[in-house]
Amino acid sequence: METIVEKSLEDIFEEKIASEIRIEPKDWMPEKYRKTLVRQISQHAHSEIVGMLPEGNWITRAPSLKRKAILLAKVQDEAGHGLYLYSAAETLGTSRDQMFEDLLSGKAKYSSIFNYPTLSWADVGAIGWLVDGAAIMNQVPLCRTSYGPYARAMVRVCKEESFHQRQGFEIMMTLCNGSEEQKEMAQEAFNRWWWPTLMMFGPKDEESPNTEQSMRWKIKRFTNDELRQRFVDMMVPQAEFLGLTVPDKDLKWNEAKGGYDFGAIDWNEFWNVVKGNGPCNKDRLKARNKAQEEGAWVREAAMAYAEKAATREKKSA
Amino acid sequence: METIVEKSLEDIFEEKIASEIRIEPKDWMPEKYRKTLVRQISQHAHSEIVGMLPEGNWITRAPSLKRKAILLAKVQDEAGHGLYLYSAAETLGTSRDQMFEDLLSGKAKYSSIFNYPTLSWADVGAIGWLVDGAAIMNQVPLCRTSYGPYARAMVRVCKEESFHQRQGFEIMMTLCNGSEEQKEMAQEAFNRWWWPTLMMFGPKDEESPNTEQSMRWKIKRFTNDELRQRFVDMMVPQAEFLGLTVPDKDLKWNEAKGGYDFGAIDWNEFWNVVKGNGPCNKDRLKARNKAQEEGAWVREAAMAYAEKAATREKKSA
Amino acid sequence: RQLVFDYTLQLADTSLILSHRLAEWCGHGPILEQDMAMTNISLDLLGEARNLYQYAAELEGKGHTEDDLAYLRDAVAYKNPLLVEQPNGNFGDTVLRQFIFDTFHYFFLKELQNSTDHRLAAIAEKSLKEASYHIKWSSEWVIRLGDGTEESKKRMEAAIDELWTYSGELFEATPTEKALQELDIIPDYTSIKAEWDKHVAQVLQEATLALPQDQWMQSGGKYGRHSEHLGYILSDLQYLQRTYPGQKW
Amino acid sequence: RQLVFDYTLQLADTSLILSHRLAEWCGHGPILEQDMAMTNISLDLLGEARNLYQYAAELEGKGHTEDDLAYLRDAVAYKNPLLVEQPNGNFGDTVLRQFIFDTFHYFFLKELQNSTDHRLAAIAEKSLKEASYHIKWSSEWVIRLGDGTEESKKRMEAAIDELWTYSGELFEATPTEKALQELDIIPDYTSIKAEWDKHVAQVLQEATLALPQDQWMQSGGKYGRHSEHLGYILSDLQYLQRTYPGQKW
Repeated sequence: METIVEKSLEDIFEEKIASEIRIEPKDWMPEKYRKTLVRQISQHAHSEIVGMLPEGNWITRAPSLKRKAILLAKVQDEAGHGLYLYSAAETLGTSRDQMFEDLLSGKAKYSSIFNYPTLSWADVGAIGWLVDGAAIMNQVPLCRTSYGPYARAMVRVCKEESFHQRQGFEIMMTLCNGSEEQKEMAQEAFNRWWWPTLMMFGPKDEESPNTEQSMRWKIKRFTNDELRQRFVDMMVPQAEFLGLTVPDKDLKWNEAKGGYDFGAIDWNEFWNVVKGNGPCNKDRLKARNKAQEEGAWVREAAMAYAEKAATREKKSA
Repeated sequence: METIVEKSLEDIFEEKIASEIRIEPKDWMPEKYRKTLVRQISQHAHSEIVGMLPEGNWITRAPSLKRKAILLAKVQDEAGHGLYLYSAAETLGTSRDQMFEDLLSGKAKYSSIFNYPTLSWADVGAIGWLVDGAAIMNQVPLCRTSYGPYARAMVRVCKEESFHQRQGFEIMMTLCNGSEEQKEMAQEAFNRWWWPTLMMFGPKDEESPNTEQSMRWKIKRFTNDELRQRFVDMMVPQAEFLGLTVPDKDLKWNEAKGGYDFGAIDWNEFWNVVKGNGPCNKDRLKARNKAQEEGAWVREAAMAYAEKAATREKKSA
Repeated sequence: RQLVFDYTLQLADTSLILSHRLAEWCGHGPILEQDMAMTNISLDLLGEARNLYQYAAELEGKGHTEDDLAYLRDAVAYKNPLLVEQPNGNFGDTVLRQFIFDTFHYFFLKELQNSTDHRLAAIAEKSLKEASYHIKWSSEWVIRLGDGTEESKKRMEAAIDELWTYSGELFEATPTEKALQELDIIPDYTSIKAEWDKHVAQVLQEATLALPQDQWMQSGGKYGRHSEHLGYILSDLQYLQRTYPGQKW
Repeated sequence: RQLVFDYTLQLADTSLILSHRLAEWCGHGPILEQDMAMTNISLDLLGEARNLYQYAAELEGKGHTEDDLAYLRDAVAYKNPLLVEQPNGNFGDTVLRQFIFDTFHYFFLKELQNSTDHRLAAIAEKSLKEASYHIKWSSEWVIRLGDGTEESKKRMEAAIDELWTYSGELFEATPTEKALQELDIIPDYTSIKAEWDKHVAQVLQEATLALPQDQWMQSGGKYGRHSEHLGYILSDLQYLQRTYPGQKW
């Protein structure tokens, strides 16, 4: 009996997927679909939160009041994205506290790109331009992802991200139109961020075992390599426009495929950073753990006060 | 019987004082002489230690490698002076730990001058020139103070202090021969430090109840006002040489007394800072307490290791 | 004009430095929502500072920009009161610093709206909306932490012990301020102090925290006599402008 | 010549940054005598850095001074290994950072004395005396804290956990270093590494601390790819030179 019901639930689910109808929190869904989503959404949320750190590193040193305001607002937006995404993941039955704990213990991952340090002001531009650019490339298709709350969160996120990307491009442009020193600063940052950004799309398709299932469930819409190729094709002309040299001697236009061929990615570095050996993995987790530990008394006090206030209200009612 | 012995001990003591023979640790001395000395020497030692903080504040920001080296060495010398002086006080039967505790609890005092902040590089010059200058004025006579270990410590201290004072003067001179901005920096620092430096000689003679006894015991050799007058007479020509304006509109040469008349000191400010209300009293004690607390485990470990090592040595002997 | 310039700069410095301190929390807050709230306040104050610096630059009439005024003056030229440059400490310290300032800021802006200097009045009007949110936020947190757990109460008591001494300077008029008060360009501080006292007493009572006794009040910041903390703020704040002078960013 | 210039600068940066970190302790040490000892080491390293910057300025031949080289280069131009820019942490962290460096420094200088570059050889000879005191100081403290109390042992284990990953870079030759090794201007790192291993193993054993397993080694500093800490060091270090350019001090 139960098997039949289950089967028909699964059929309904598959039908919805097939006809591009969104899955909503109360709908039945396969356990693996739920798990995949929780993993992906929380990872995405964690990336927003950890992603506040490298750029946040330049808030106190931003070179003008206007840039400082823009940067502050941007980092704040990232906190907001984290909030939307944690909420979306919570609709799948995992609490924010639980997700936080997994982040802090190192169990959950976040985008490896944030394990690289920001060493100059140009890095703030490079992150906005390249990293947010890659993020958008990944995220725009997610606005049509099959899980409703996730898709809706992504719509809001993408709108702001594309704004951030423009701001990053503008920083790079200002530097590239500036003094020799500023141009060098921009190029130097570009050199450091280019390859790690390409790694943001994840391992090569043949080494990405989850991709197929995710595509069938319409969580993902394109493969890693497809998105990476699109990104390169979009960014190379922008770099040329800025007068920056792409740090890849193998890069060249391939007329046949209508796209760029590019050099081999150092997958050792990628896996190494994923494993925890990036330049900043330790620092990032340390910073988040510190915030969490030092904030414990605040959260406890807020809770205690809320309880007292509720009791008082009940009494007076 | 005992009274007679005591009396004759006191006679011996008084005779030594009268004939300028140094009192040594094993000699008998009146309890009040001992207490006065412990208070004065430990206060002096504390001043050296707390005095490391305002200048130390500029070590990371010294404007040239040479200045940085000189400043580092100077602050280190102050630690050294602290050590000599604590040792001298220990010969009177009070341990360094005890003295430290009194400093940290706020029970013991240190020179109020160190409760003012260092706000620009010129402050490092001003402290060397003015504050060390005043310290020397106070300390040179102490090289002939009646208690042997104190007098000997002061000989070493004074030698280094006069070196520091020259370095401070040199910083001021460089600034005064520099750009407009540097001259302003020097004048601005001079304005802030002049009056607090005059207060370093302590309250007016008529309000300094301990002076008389200390002079009889030849712990002190000159009164506060005498030393203050000497200091003013020495510094005014130096300020003129530097091209700095003494921030005292009442300052003028008094031919009759062969010295300068100078304006009224704001004794309210003096007593207020002594009471703990100076701009940095809290910060200074906080810094020292922090060092002490955070160093506790180190001191414990060093002690534990020393004990283990001693035990091992005994066993192997 | 010189007076208004000096004073506008003092207000701008005050908002900028407090904004800077709050911005140091960004990404390190105890709760995501409060991280965002502090950044919000920081952004509001930064916006206010920019309006003020722009006005000051106009008053000065030497072709300087807001950035010249913010990035090219050394510590002794800064005229913010000592309160706003105090280190963040823990979240409770930050909340209390904010509470002391926000309460002043709110009642002050309310009056400044009536300034005979129309530009200052306009800036005040614009900032008041934000300031009314700030005073709400910090008052609520003082109450929440004061009447929260035993630990949070202790921390708030320590924060009061640490920071109260910097509250007096807000109401201590410098010669510049006195002159402007006589010209009705800025409000008298007496009535603002009375409103401040009232609100503070109310909130502390609700927070079950003791109102501090009269005590010695530190001052000097408005005269450029700062704590040793400001220099470090400026060496970060100004680093890029100083290192690469005269560039566009 | 360019190679020697680049390398001399790298050595100078290394000594300067570590000296700077140690100087941060001045006035804040756990024991007065150790406060003085750390300042001593800081002063020695600063002296070494100055000798090296002076030599580098001569090699460069552009009329720059030691201060130009130290105060007017931004973070990516600095070439110190990551180890020396790591924050001081607690006293145990500082001791361990120093121990890792001192051991390298001592054996390195010993070999550098034989450099065919006579100037580097002379600087090495001069610094070696000091370095032999440094290695003694930090080795003794590693032992004392490792074999002290339970707490001190735990802290030293944490320090090892934190800092070991930066030890490898000291022995990782950059192309510049490789070229200079071939010219016998600087020593091969293989034999130095062997001596380092031996001394470190000995000291850790006496300190009752476990020798860490082979692990991932961070690098990048020698190529200008630093941690985020260096920028803050430089904004303080360079503040006055940047704020008032071209002045005498």
